[in-house]
Amino acid sequence: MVAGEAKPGQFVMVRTSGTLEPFLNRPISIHRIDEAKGIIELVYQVVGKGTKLLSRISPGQHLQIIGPLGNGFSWQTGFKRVALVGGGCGIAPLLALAEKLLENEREVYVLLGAQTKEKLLAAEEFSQLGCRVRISTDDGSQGKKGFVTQLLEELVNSISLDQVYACGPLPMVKGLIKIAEEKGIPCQVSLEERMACGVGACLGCACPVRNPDGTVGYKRVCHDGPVFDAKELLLDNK
Amino acid sequence: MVAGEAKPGQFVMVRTSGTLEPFLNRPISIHRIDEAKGIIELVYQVVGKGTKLLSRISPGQHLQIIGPLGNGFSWQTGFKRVALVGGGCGIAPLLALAEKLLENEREVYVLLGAQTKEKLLAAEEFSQLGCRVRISTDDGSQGKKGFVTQLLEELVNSISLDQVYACGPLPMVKGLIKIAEEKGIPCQVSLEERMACGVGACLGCACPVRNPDGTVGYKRVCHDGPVFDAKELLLDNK
Amino acid sequence: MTKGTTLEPKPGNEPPRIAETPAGLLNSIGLQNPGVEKVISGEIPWLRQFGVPVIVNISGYSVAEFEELAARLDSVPEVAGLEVNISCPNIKGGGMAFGTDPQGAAQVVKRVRAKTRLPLIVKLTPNVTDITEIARAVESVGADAVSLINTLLGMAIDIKKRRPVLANVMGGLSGPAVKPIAVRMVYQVYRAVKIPIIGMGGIVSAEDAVEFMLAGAKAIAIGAGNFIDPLLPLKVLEDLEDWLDREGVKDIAELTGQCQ
Amino acid sequence: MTKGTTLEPKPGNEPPRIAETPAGLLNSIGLQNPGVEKVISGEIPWLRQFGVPVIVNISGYSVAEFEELAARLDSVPEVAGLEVNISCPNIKGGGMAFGTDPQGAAQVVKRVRAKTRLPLIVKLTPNVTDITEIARAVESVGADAVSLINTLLGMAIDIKKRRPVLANVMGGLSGPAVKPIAVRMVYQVYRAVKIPIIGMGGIVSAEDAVEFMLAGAKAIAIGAGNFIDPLLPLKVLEDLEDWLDREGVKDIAELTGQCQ
Ligand SMILES: Cc1cc2nc3c(=O)[nH]c(=O)nc-3n(C[C@H](O)[C@H](O)[C@H](O)COP(=O)(O)OP(=O)(O)OC[C@H]3O[C@@H](n4cnc5c(N)ncnc54)[C@H](O)[C@@H]3O)c2cc1C
Ligand SMILES: Cc1cc2nc3c(=O)[nH]c(=O)nc-3n(C[C@H](O)[C@H](O)[C@H](O)COP(=O)(O)OP(=O)(O)OC[C@H]3O[C@@H](n4cnc5c(N)ncnc54)[C@H](O)[C@@H]3O)c2cc1C
Ligand SMILES: Cc1cc2nc3c(=O)[nH]c(=O)nc-3n(C[C@H](O)[C@H](O)[C@H](O)COP(=O)(O)O)c2cc1C
Ligand SMILES: Cc1cc2nc3c(=O)[nH]c(=O)nc-3n(C[C@H](O)[C@H](O)[C@H](O)COP(=O)(O)O)c2cc1C
Ligand code: FES
Ligand code: FES
Repeated sequence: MVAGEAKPGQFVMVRTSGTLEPFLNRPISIHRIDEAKGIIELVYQVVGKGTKLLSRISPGQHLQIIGPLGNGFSWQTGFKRVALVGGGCGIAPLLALAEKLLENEREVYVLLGAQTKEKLLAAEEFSQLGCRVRISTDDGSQGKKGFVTQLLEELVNSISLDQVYACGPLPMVKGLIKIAEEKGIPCQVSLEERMACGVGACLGCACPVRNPDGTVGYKRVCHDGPVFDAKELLLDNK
Repeated sequence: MVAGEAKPGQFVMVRTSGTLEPFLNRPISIHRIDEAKGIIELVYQVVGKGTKLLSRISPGQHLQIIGPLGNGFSWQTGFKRVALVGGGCGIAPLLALAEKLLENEREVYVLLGAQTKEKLLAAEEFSQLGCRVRISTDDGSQGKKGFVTQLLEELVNSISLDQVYACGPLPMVKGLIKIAEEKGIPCQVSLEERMACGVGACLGCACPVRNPDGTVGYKRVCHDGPVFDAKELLLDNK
Repeated sequence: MTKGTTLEPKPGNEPPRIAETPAGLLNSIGLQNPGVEKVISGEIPWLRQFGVPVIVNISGYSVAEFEELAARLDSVPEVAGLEVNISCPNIKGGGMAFGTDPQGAAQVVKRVRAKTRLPLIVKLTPNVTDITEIARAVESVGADAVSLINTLLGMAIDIKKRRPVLANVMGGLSGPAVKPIAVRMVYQVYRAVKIPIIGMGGIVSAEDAVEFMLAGAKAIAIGAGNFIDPLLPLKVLEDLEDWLDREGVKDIAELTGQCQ
Repeated sequence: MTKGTTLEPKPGNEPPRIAETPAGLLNSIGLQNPGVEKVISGEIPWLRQFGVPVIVNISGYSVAEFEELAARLDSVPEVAGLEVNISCPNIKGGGMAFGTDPQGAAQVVKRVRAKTRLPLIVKLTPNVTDITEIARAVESVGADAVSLINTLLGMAIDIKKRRPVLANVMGGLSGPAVKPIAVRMVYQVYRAVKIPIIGMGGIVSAEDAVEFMLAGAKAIAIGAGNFIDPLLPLKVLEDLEDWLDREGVKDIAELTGQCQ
């Protein structure tokens, strides 16, 4: 059901326990979509109690999820060359995107960053799809030592891109937006914010944006996002 | 560890989840003690969310328990003939007691009551130990149709007993106390009360008693009980 | 029931606006809304399609604002009632300040009452020493019902950053964690006033709903429970019907206040 | 710290006295205690063996009772301080009634102050509109410290029996559920008074303890957390030391009030 409707960049809200604690569902991106089999894959990192509980469920156990939610990434038929840039678990939603983009013979560059080799997600899968994968790790244990922003800097200096897609920790995303902006490359970013409902009802996941009329306001990461055009975002205070 | 120290009639406080909900530990009687192997067995009925969570743990999974707690049943070397009367999950602690009592060639009558045959606990085990087992079920699906109080009534009218041990729902326990009192048979009962700490600290599990000096007061079911001499209890308002 | 509506458009508070807490959450949305004019021209016509009575939840920073809101909404045919929110902990100066003082509460309700013939539900805050005092005060000046409880003022601290989790420092606590407080207040208010009570605070199941009704509520509402599952209200309704059948209760109204 | 001590022996409330709630519990123990004379002759000498300072938590039904309790305990050499409990929700007439009114609270503390040279900790109730008012009132009449929060008044209903779960109808809510309220109150009181704060309410981990200290507590206490594990306080202490090491905090006192 979810798989049939899901688009890359969307997410699901996952209930991590059968009790009232933890109380809120956890937003997790759709990592891979297999429409034929009706399967979606999720990838997550254990950071707190919700993800810890998730990691303890046994194979075959049912999970309550709500989704697919959010808007997802978008692309135009004219796009030839795009870069997908992901850091940490921000890599998760990019695989489904890469699969979609490759359906139309595009050149897909994938720049992945992680703290260490062990924490690097899905590099193999991107290569197998036919993406041009470049890697950086904070400690140099795989690929280039340093941040993934440097990989994008190098890429935009060597070739021209139609679009950058970015997902990851906020400082990284801000860095990527700056690089893309300087070269005038359109950039879509997927944001994270604490969520309660995940469906646009509670106004909990506010993100400051510049409205088309120039005024400033808030959009909902869960419903108006999580993917935003970098141009509308006001991330300076964050 | 627990097995080495445990006495029949004692209980443990079991943590049913790894989260803050349900918040309190659950009191469960020690059903069987295998000192040699260092094992205690627990038997429980699923009634609410704590026991439901318990029923979902997988074999081999560790549980946090505190115990053994409480005072346990007591007996005198002179006792020849005793009756153990249990209803519902009140049967649970009686098996460990039967095993102990039989170490000294006593005649142990075991009267078991349950709503239906399916809900009847441990009847086989008592028989195998060599107890004289009599059964009643509310619906007559096994043994005599009716309440276990009737079985005790019949027993005390046919033979003399040195001691009655009772455990089960309050109305049943009150009935049993009355029967034993009429015949002048000493009676020990194991009580249930809502508990928070289980170790005597919070004064949450109060039970009204008559003090030796004639005054009325409260004792702690978890620490001064759960086993009480029927004579000291004031169950009338309950 | 609409979200909190104010006279002017309100951007709401800065994010983060949500902090999870044991069996509950803190929120500091800060009444983000497009202002009463847009609610009248945009949201209310849209709500009409569902064919349910529209109750508008109104918040003001001054008594005059409450009056003005009531006056404007009084003439909107789709509006079936007003919920006067004198209990929002997330806005400075206004909101909760009115709801924590019997005189202040009565003043707001009295002046709103004079501006509208619409039924008035007054939403009470639990952040008070004696909620029955406030309930009696608003009853005496013409409230048609009270709803309780709004959120409890709370706070969470990010110990790594040594900063409040919420950008707004404090927020409103709701969810199952507060249920015992809400049930107690409904029980107390039921004994203090004659007008009906709408009960809320931590309801996530039909059993919870029954608990509020036995305490004294005539109707119930679900806030945070929607975050477990957006379809929870429907599930609770279904389970409630099953429960009534099982217990042989013919009319749900029999339950109200039946806790002895 | 002893349990609540009163002038006369108190049998406590009827059972059931405990009701579990989401991430917390309600209790209505009702100050069961043998009375101050037995505490002096029996419990205090027994506590001496542990070599820790004994603080006696005192509760009275009238100001005179509080005075009398203070006077008697003043001359007991083992007693290192008194905690004046003006916030127990579980006894009628006395207890919380004093703690919900700044004048009442100040009166009790002033009169107790006159009867003893012992350090006075005043335990505050969260069941008030503005806890800073009460804190300031007791500081101004000589309290040496405040401890907060006591339990929140709550209630649970057994829907099968249509009766309150607790025989005493209402009880005091504590445990993790109330932590956001407790942290908020510590934060507010820290900004209102100069005397030290002992923080409590839902602490079950070292992280929780740090949260209270950052909010403004100089010391913390654990109530309901003991019910998860009677050794929890020791575990929290150990984890706290590890945490301080990891974060490079040399002196735990640095944390107090450091939430910006
Ligand atoms: C749209 C979206 C997609 C995401 N996709 C993925 C993914 O595919 N894989 C993955 O590993 N992680 C993903 N995350 C992050 C993931 O939601 C958090 O790691 C997770 O919620 C942490 O929960 P916890 O209970 O383990 O941590 P805790 O710190 O105990 O959580 C406490 C509260 O904070 C919230 N929270 C904590 N961290 C985050 C965060 N980074 N973003 C939003 N809320 C947070 C939790 O949801 C919860 O409400 C995504 C986040 C968003 C918003
Ligand atoms: C000393 C003692 C020994 C026990 N031994 C056994 C046993 O061996 N096997 C068994 O199946 N049951 C036993 N019980 C009963 C068992 O503790 C309850 O069935 C269990 O606590 C229910 O928890 P729950 O979460 O499933 O139910 P819920 O109704 O969700 O529990 C809510 C709260 O009420 C308390 N509670 C509910 N029922 C009881 C009860 N009957 N007695 C005390 N507290 C209760 C729970 O502990 C919890 O705090 C014993 C009780 C006591 C006091
Ligand atoms: C995210 C969120 C937003 C809320 N906004 C409003 C509001 O605008 N007006 C209002 O009267 N109450 C508001 N409330 C309070 C709820 O209506 C309700 O009174 C409270 O949350 C307790 O119920 P619950 O535990 O079911 O959430 C809000 C609650 C939450 C969680
Ligand atoms: C079972 C129980 C008994 C309590 N008895 C007292 C008491 O006698 N005197 C007192 O000042 N506080 C008493 N309290 C309140 C606690 O000291 C504490 O203020 C409150 O429970 C909040 O902390 P917690 O969430 O860690 O339990 C009691 C709390 C519980 C749960
Ligand atoms: S999480 Fe509720 S609006 Fe986004
Ligand atoms: S449960 Fe705490 S004293 Fe018995």
